[in-house]
Amino acid sequence: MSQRNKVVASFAEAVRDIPDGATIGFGGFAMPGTPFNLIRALAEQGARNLTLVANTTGGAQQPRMPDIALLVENGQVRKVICAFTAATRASDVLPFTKYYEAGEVEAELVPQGTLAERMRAAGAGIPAFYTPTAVGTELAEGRETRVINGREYLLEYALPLDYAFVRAHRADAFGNLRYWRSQRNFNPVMAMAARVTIAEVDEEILPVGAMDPDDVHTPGIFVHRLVKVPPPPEGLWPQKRQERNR
Amino acid sequence: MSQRNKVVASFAEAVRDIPDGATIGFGGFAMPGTPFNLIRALAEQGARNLTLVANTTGGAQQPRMPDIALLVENGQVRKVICAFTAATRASDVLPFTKYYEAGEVEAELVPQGTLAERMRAAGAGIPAFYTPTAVGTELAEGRETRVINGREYLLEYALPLDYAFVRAHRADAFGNLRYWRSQRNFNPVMAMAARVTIAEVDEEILPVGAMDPDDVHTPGIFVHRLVKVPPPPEGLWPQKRQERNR
Amino acid sequence: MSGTKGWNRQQMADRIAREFQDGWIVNLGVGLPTLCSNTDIGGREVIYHSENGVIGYGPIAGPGEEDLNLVNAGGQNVTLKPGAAVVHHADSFAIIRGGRIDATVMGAYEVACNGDFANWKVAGAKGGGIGGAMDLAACARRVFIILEHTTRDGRPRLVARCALPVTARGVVTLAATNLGLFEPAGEAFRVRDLAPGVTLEEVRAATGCPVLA
Amino acid sequence: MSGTKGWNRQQMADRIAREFQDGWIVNLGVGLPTLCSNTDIGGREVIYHSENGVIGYGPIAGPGEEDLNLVNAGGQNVTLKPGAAVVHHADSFAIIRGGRIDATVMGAYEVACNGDFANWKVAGAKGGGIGGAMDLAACARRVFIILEHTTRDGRPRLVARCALPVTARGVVTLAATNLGLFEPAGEAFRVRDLAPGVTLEEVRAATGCPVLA
Repeated sequence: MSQRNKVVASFAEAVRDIPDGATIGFGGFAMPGTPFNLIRALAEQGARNLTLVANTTGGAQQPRMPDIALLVENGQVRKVICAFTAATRASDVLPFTKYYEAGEVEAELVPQGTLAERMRAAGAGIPAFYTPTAVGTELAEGRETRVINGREYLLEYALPLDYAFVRAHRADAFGNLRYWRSQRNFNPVMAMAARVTIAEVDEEILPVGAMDPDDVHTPGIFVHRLVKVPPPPEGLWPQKRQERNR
Repeated sequence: MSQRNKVVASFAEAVRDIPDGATIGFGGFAMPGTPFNLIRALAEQGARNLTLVANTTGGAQQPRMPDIALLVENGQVRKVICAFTAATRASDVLPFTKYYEAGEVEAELVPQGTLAERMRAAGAGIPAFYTPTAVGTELAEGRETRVINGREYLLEYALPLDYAFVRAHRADAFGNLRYWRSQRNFNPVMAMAARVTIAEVDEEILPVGAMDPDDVHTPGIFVHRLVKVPPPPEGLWPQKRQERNR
Repeated sequence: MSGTKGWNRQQMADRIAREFQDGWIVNLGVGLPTLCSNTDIGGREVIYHSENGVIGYGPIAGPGEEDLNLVNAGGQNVTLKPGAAVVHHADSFAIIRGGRIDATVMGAYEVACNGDFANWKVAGAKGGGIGGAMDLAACARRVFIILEHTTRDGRPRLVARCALPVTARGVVTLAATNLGLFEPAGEAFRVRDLAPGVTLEEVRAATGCPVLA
Repeated sequence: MSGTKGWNRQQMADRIAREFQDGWIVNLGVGLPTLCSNTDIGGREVIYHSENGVIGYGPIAGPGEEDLNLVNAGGQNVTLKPGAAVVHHADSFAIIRGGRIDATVMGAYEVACNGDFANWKVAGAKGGGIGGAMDLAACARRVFIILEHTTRDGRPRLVARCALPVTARGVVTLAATNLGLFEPAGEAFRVRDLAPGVTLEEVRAATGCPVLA
């Protein structure tokens, strides 16, 4: 393991091989844990016809950051799979909405816990599972349910990813990762679900052996490429949120 | 959270309320992570008609330690749910075997990964899931299977626990736990699956706030009672394994 | 309604927060529910859980105190209480789906007296904003809703049956509005509390289904 | 068979270990398979995974070097390599079931030329010892078996169909015995290697189904 160094010199190199049509998961919940630098590199790389999996369709944060809304605006996206496909306030209009309403991008709306569990299932070799979430709602219409111990559950299928883009706080060169506070969110689950996981990392990447085995959040066997995020302004970092006027 | 102190003075007090007929999960894989002290206290407490969930039926380790075989020999057990209900070498005879062959104790044999996943599912509110494990084997006979994307899977149900007995390395008084190396094994999963989790802890229990939130392996919301393991000989600790002559 | 009677936003949240019992694990939704964390509930300790895996968060971080990698479900920078722990998203929803959340507090567009409620999709919208609401609604032990009693144009939000797509069916424990605290009771709401100066007749006039005293 | 020809236990393990490619994640079962970690495979690095959640373990701990809270799947105290990580049991089997194990090596009572094998239950036993074998057999990318070619009383362990309850069906990649290395090929085994001094005729005489050169 000590010889296997997964560090890549640039974000461009880390995303170079992503083909048109790939399914990519993006960690992040609000600013923390969002792989802004990899997203920007993917926008520059230009792969098209992508399916993107993330909590939201992006574009709601102030200041505006490179999130998946950038890829949508860039014409690279065929479909998004998200827990939010519209703003929570009817008065807000997201960048995504225009493309969605015009039929230029498809969307699959998935409850947040189901979204996380579908990726966890993909990573865990579980092809399908039952959940109480969304039973009796529009999302369950026409879909398979099952009564178990007197309660009705909805059948949900695993959601595997071709690539996961994650952001971590600390890494060793083998790809063992640690996250800081709520930076963790979807990142470990997406790393499990993906064939190839690419991590952007806050801190200098440590030599193999520098991380205690009990302190690892995402084992290196799930991680394939690592890029250190440069200091600003070259690298993108979470910003202090600006409250919008309403 | 700071006021909520879950430390209990003795193993006897920690297990006092366990009723006849309870379903109890026991962490541990070989010596590491096995709650020997809680098991000994349960043997002294005397609850009967118990269903026990553990990796093995116990009794195979040298030196012999209080594991679930002790509870079986003590006549407290109705059923075990384990990944091993016989020795892996035909020449070995486990303490459990005599009771099982005499029909005094029932056994449900479950593949180890399915066992872990059934408890994880219980903890995660997933009532049932599909797995490729055991398809085409005697364990799948007469049971429900389903073909998903061309592969056959077996339906497995969640396995909830009334109590989990776990062993951890470090704890704070709120019940946040850390494990040392392979002590972790089934313990976090059983803590998730149980209504009441009781932890025996290697180190002095820390004040609330002394553990970094990113370093917690089992969050305190899953843990209800904590007992510090005294030094030997009063407290039971993993022993150096003695190889048996064969 | 007059602007001087009934509860204001903080008072609605206060009324719900007073239901919290010592040791409860509570998930507060974005918006009005967040105000529950301001309520003085005496010596009772509540553990706040957020969908992104934060267990035991504290007040919103003050200026200069923000950790930009630590937010609540609304994306606000929060603080942590002693004893806090962080888990990943699948484990966070394992906590929710596994029944460990004693109470969830959410906003809504509509609550029906059969316990249904709607809060993820407005009429005519193509998309929706579900977030963790469906998981929380289906799985938390108690679902508390905070909402204005009527829409801006005066139509009732407490109704016989939801007109909008529901978030979950039959799950609402209590709904707090500017007029009081109400419990779904099948074919009617039952009044648990009236806000100061509000009469039962006023509530009935502003509600889309029968209201029991 | 003569005691002087064919492979001994370590040589059987060596032959399997030489199949390991650089960067593979490998799970070694209890007993004979453990010997694979003794094999010199040159500059190739293999990551050993154990069912109890240890990723990247190293050699068995020497006297005085043991960590009593660190064991492999056989309960032996092992060491860790740099870059090791520990996960819990559900995550450990997520790694297995999720298809991340490049090869699993197990012992067996019987291997059939259709790729079935049996290693968890002996004839007439009431219980069985499955452990992680069924998960590994169903989900690892390659299943390597190490076993003596015949039972102590000379009956073949490489057979047309398993008589014992199987662990998984159609999954065996290669089986190493004291006589050589064999690949299940449907209605026959195909010889990949003969051990020194062993003839094809000897193999055929000791095998319960056709053997292809």
